Amino acid sequence: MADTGFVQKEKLNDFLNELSKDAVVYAPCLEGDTVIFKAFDSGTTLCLDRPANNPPKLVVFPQSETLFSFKYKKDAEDPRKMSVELEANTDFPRAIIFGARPCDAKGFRIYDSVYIDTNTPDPYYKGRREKTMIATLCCSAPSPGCFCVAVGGGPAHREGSDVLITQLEKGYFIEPVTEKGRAILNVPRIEDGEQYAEEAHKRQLESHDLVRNPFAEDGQPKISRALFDLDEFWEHVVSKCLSCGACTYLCPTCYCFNITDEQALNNGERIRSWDGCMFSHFTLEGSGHNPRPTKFKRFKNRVGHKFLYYPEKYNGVIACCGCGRCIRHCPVSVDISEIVSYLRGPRFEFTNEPPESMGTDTNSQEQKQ
Amino acid sequence: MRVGVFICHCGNNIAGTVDVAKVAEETRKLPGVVYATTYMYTCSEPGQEEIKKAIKNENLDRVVVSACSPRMHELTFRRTVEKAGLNRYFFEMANIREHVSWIGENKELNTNKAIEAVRMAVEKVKQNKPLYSSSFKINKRVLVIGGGVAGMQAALDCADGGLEVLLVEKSPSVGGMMARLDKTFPTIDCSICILGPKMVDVAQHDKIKLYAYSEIDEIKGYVGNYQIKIRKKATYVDWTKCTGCGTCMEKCPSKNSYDHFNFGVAPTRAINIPFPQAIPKKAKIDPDYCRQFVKGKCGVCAKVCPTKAIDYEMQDEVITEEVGAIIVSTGYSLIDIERLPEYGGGRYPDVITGIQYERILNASGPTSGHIVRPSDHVEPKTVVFVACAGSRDKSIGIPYCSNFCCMYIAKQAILTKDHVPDSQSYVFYMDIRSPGKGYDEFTRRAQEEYGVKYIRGRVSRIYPKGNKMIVKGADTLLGTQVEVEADLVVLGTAVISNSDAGHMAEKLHISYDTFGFYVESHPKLRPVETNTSGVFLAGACQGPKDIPASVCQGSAAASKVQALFSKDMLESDPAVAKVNINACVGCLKCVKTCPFQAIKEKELRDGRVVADVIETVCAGCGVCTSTCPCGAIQLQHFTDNQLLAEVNAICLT
Amino acid sequence: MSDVAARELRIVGFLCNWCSYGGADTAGVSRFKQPTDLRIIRVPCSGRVDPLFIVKALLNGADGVLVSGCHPRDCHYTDGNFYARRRLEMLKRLLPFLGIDERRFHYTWISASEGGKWQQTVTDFTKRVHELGPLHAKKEATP
Amino acid sequence: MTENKNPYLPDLATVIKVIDETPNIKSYQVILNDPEKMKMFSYEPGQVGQLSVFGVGESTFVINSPPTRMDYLQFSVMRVGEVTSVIHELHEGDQIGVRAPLGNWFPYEDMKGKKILFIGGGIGLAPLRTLILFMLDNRADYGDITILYGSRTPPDLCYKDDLKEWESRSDVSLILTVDTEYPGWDKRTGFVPTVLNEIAPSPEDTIAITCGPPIMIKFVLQNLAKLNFKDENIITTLEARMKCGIGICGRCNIGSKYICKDGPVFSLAQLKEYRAEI
Amino acid sequence: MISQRLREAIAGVFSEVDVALAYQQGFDKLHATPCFMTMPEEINKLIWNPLCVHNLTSYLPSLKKKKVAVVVKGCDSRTIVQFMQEGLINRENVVIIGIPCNGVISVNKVLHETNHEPIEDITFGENGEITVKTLKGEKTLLLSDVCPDKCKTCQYPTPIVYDRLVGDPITSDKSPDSVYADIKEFENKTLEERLQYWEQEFDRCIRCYACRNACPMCICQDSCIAETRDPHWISQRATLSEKFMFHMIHALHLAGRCVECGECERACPMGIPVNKLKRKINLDMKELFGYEPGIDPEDKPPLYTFKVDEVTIKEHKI
Repeated sequence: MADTGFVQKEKLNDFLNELSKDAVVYAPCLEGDTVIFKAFDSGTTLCLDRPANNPPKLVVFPQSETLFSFKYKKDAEDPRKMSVELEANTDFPRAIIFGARPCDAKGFRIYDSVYIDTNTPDPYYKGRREKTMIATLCCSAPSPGCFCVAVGGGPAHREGSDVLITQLEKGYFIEPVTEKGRAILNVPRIEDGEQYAEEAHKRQLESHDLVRNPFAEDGQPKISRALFDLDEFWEHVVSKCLSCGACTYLCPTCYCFNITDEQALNNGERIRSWDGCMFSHFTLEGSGHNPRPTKFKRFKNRVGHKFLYYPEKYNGVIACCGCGRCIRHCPVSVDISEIVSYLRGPRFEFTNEPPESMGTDTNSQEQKQ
Repeated sequence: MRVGVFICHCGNNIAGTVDVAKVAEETRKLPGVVYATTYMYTCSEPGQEEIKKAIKNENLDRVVVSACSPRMHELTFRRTVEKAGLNRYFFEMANIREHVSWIGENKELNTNKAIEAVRMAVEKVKQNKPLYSSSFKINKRVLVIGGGVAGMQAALDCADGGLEVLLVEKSPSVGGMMARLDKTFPTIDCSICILGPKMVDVAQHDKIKLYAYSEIDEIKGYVGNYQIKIRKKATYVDWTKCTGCGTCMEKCPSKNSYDHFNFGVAPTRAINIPFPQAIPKKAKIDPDYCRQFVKGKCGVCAKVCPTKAIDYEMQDEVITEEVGAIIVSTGYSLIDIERLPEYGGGRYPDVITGIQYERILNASGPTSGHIVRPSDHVEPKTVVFVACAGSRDKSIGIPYCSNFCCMYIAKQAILTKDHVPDSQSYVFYMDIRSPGKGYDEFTRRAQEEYGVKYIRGRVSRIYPKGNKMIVKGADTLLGTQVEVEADLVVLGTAVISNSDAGHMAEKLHISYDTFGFYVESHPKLRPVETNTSGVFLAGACQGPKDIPASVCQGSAAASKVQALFSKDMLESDPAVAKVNINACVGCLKCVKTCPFQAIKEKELRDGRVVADVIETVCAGCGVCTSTCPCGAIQLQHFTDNQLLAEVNAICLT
Repeated sequence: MSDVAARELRIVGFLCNWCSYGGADTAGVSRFKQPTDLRIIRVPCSGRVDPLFIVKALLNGADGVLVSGCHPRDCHYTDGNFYARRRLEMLKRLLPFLGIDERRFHYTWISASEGGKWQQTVTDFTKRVHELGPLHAKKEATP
Repeated sequence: MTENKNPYLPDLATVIKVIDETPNIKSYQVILNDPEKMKMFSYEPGQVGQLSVFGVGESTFVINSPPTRMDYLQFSVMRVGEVTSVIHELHEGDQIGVRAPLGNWFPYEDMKGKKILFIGGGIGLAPLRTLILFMLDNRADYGDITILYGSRTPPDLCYKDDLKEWESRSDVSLILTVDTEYPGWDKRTGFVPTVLNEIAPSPEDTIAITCGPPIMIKFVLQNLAKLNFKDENIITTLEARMKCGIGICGRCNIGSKYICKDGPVFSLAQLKEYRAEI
Repeated sequence: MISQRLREAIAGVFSEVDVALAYQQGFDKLHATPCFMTMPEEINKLIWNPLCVHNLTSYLPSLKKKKVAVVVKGCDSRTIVQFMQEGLINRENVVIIGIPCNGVISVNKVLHETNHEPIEDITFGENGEITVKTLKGEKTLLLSDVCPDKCKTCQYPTPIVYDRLVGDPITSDKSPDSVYADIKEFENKTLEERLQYWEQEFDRCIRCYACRNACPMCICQDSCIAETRDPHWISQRATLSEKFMFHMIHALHLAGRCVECGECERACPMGIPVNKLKRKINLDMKELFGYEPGIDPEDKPPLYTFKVDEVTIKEHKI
């Protein structure tokens, strides 16, 4: 069997239809002007030109899912007696994420440490993750805001992917990264990719240098703990934050969730749903006390979690994949990479000029009215 | 949670068309329900005992009774569960009688509907929270609005019971309609002779404070604590100086003023005392006719007044009073004769109304009791009375009976014969309504002893012919057309509500019916209460009624106030709005929409501004709850979660 | 029960305690026969009815919603139904924009004495909702 | 908890007894429905459990009965929010869910031979109770045991039967206080931190364990420092809004530590290291 | 140079305020971002051009206790008027620096025009022409083609309230009838089409609440009933009906209050036309009560008041 494969451009839809035969294929699809990951079928319009607005994390970690259902059973003879039955399903259908970006795929690795490599693995995540093959499309050019190379990734980074796909003139070069990924070579409509390997690998390298690295110098985020612990710093850099959940919900690595019960008469479910650390209610206690009452404290925790706490726990790995979605889609353009670059410290100058990536010559942008 | 459900057969009222056993069986399957049973009459004493027993034995913490309308028995059962140790708000009712068994014909569908109604009640009761009333002090003063016979009776009864009474009368004297009557049926005794002493009592009672020629501007507050703004209208006579001597009235050069008291039978002076027995007996100027006001010069009364009481510069004065209860006895009006074009619509001077005829009959009236017709002051020999002039006439929007016209027409016919022995009276009537004690005998006497000719039929037209009025009508008993040549026609005009009854109701927060009459709490069992606690009704403002009925209601309302005031403290209804200060964002939209100004802003210690409900002022409408975007202000017992539980019980199944 | 459910549609009624609930009681006392689809939720005042309750009901399974309060000027709480009138009219106009037939929602004023009007309203509204059919049938077909 | 178990799935359990502790605190004695599981159930003093009322949700409570008395698991619940309000409506025989044990525990091995000073306020006595009863059941292992406990008013004192017993024991010294004078109260008055200063215990060879409302903990820690207790010898338990109970859902962290998994028991030295805001 | 005059205007009031809200360049050439200036030297960061899309007044309620200078466009000024109507700000604590505006860009529309290529540079010409440079080359666009829909029908290019006006007032040359043309057009669709439309749009919602948090009139923020259990209006399930319900909550809470700044729609990362429902309600409010939000500070939002006789509301017959 060949080691790599190739799918002609015009055969891509057919190829995806083949893939759909024994798995649900999630692919970036166009809805209006929005690209979203959703189940691919004949009615959807594939869009591989740019990263999807949302990451494919929903495939393995749905926006909401049932942890278990419960049923109150009344004794037929004695209404005073009521028992509960619980039922949990951790058996999931096969799925394929087609057209994730390397940052998206890397996001799953951030999840894995928390959800799988622990003494209490999460059966839902794990169940879906094991049943999901991730076929990643290398980025040919960066999108506004992205900075994967600054957090250990890159436009052709393989971590987290089962298959790497490189878009070439005539079609898609497909190389398995994991054992699971090798299965893709057996799908009909795929041809041997060997003749395209060289061009593809060249392509993969090319785009790397186009990606910005906001962390200048050595290109690694560094955090001054003194500055990090300074409330005024956060008050200054996040005053414009609206405290919404766009950044966390679009983040391929944000994995926080909420658990709530819903019940209708005798039946109900315990539901897990996405939650975000930028929401006030996230940490709000029943008594009304809130340990993170302000958006400053919440933002500090979010940055801290990604760049301090997670690395502290998991061998220095940064819990940010640099996809740039939180920057691109932030309603007020809060830029986490900028904030982290400020955090180099040791002393934060409030009058700091913006980092180089930002326009300094604002006069040239004048609207001549 | 341990909910107990009691499903009432209501004899056959419910069980006849609802399979109550099936309802109980299905109810037992609901989570939280540990007990469900059926009972023949749950509201009966043993039925209530059954509930109490089950609360004890089954350790119930919430109760649902599925029976009749909560408007009927909610309070009954709340007391029952309270006696068994539960908070009275851990109770809900499912109405499966008025809303199910009585209106649905299919037993299967009815049963299903009843099951769902119970399910809704169970889901709601599970969301119920215990609520506790707080008690507050009562201001033991009572306001009586309207000084007619009902209002005076109420005021006197209250005052005799030791309560302080404010009696507000909008005209210059108390007495109302009864003071205008000549005699009363069926005893033919002199109206003012029996009313006069009462009027004097009102004036002299040291517990009664009379505000004559005054109106209610504003009513704020709630049962036990009302703030009233009373407008004392300008009389242009300083009543502290006026002795009621009448000199001003004699000398007043403006002799063509409209006489409100006499319903315009004859003119009066611009400064006048309405009638000899007026209480207070004080003069007042009618600025619409007074030359000093109309022309800017005159000043005769000021000159002649021996006590220098005249004050042309007098302004209305607004006084604030505080009371704990209000009796509304604002009386009635009569339909404007112009609305009856077939009877001449006011164009013919010799077609007059019953009340005008009362004044003509009255010895202290404008004609000193001599019956003369308005056009030529000649004594009429043929008098035609037309009953139901406007009453029971859907075409002009008065479908109801005016209650007392039949009786006063009989009385007036009798009196006519007394005054003018050679006269003949005719009465056109639709039905003779005389159900009171001695009433029917009275109408028979009119016919049998006084020879009054009763013609059953409607009058179709009245028109003049020479100096006579032709009254054309049908005699439905004989089946013929009748024409009577009359010297004088008296219309028993329909009783209607006061033109400002609606405004008054809005000030009082009480409801009124299509015709402007105030609505009692229950037509049979709570005839003088309104749905606003602390406000009671007496007299014809609630619907047309005669003197004995009005007096009865006056006394009844007074006794209700006495009962209310028998305690020093009142319990507030805890089903009022409550603010969750953690959720309140201080937008204060609730403050803007509250119909009762029961919400104000409050600053917390941390500087946050939140809404704050004045519990005793809140009436529990819930407008604030549906206004509040963040669900921070919740009407207790009808919270979002309670209503959502009901919605879900219907929809999510 | 299921065949019963099949014959009936889900109609939710929000009735103010003082007028319309009383009107429904009056209809009951007068034995004015009505269709059985309606389920009544008692609220103190039509002003308590947040339009969101109606939306919630329609989105979650109701085929029709009826709101009834005291006649304007006749509100037990003086102004409650005046607020209700504006809010409910707003919703009435919004529903078709969402693709929900506005005929599935009706609001009216019925006094405690108008048992006959209540009977007529329930009968007519139920009939209309039946003519429109179930709101949610389409979705059930495609789970 | 075994490797393959679904960590979100509670064990079904039955409330066997409800005890009214104070006007707003009730204790629940609970047994797992599966007798085998109940028999095998093991935990350490200080560990917590998540109680479920299915349809409403979960909330975290310390198991306040000691592992040395395994007839039932006891949890004490103060009514503050949605879940606790519903728990307060539970009756004997009602079905609930239990996920336990979760979190870490008091380092009782390290405390052997030492003098122990318990400082509790209100429902904060719950975690301390577990350890107190555990130590009393292993009395010989520990030195002097002093318990300083306070609440707002006398009716607000939890575990009144235990307090009576401890008071009567010669090997425990119990100091009770309420915030202000109260009819019939003849013991101390004053806030717990103030009383702590008054009794001024020696830090020598002593471990101080404190739990109570945040404001009390804050001042107790300050006062203990003034009394020269070392940070390592001051132990407290923390609370936060918790959901998953296994260190994933992200809300109860102090820096990289999760109260639900790495806590709730921390020494003051640890908290300082994690830069917790106390 | 409007930017320069704006800087001067802000410098002129800087000493009177605790913070000044204006715009600075964002993370790339296509984005401006709000800036909170507390120190005079920061004023140099300030920019003014068609990238300045944000409605800065959204921040005012949260800064109620502070003295704030804020840069507002005509559309943004309606928010301030609405705040005044509802008593949500202390007017005396706000210094309004008004700027007459010929329109801003829609980032999404520019990106659409450039096939979502990263923008290397963007310059704005005098007559509304925009030159965009991407890796693929240069392209000239017209502001009128890439502005948000609200600019196309803008009736208030000059702020309604302000303390200082930077630049000369502009009068609108857009027909008032055009404002709700899209709403009326949508109403030509069949009921089924409309329902389908909303179902497809709302299905994308991820309930990140960006629309809510960006909305200046969404005053509840942390207390939003989309997340509470008491009251428990909606669950956290990501089902269509729950998403639908959330958007209904949003729309109904803004009924007669929405100033149509479009921030909700701009903020939505999933491209949902969130503003449409509110604009439909506004149209009805205008027809029913002659009310337009954010125009007259003395006005009252129509759902917080009433008339005893509502001549425009007819009784409905079944």
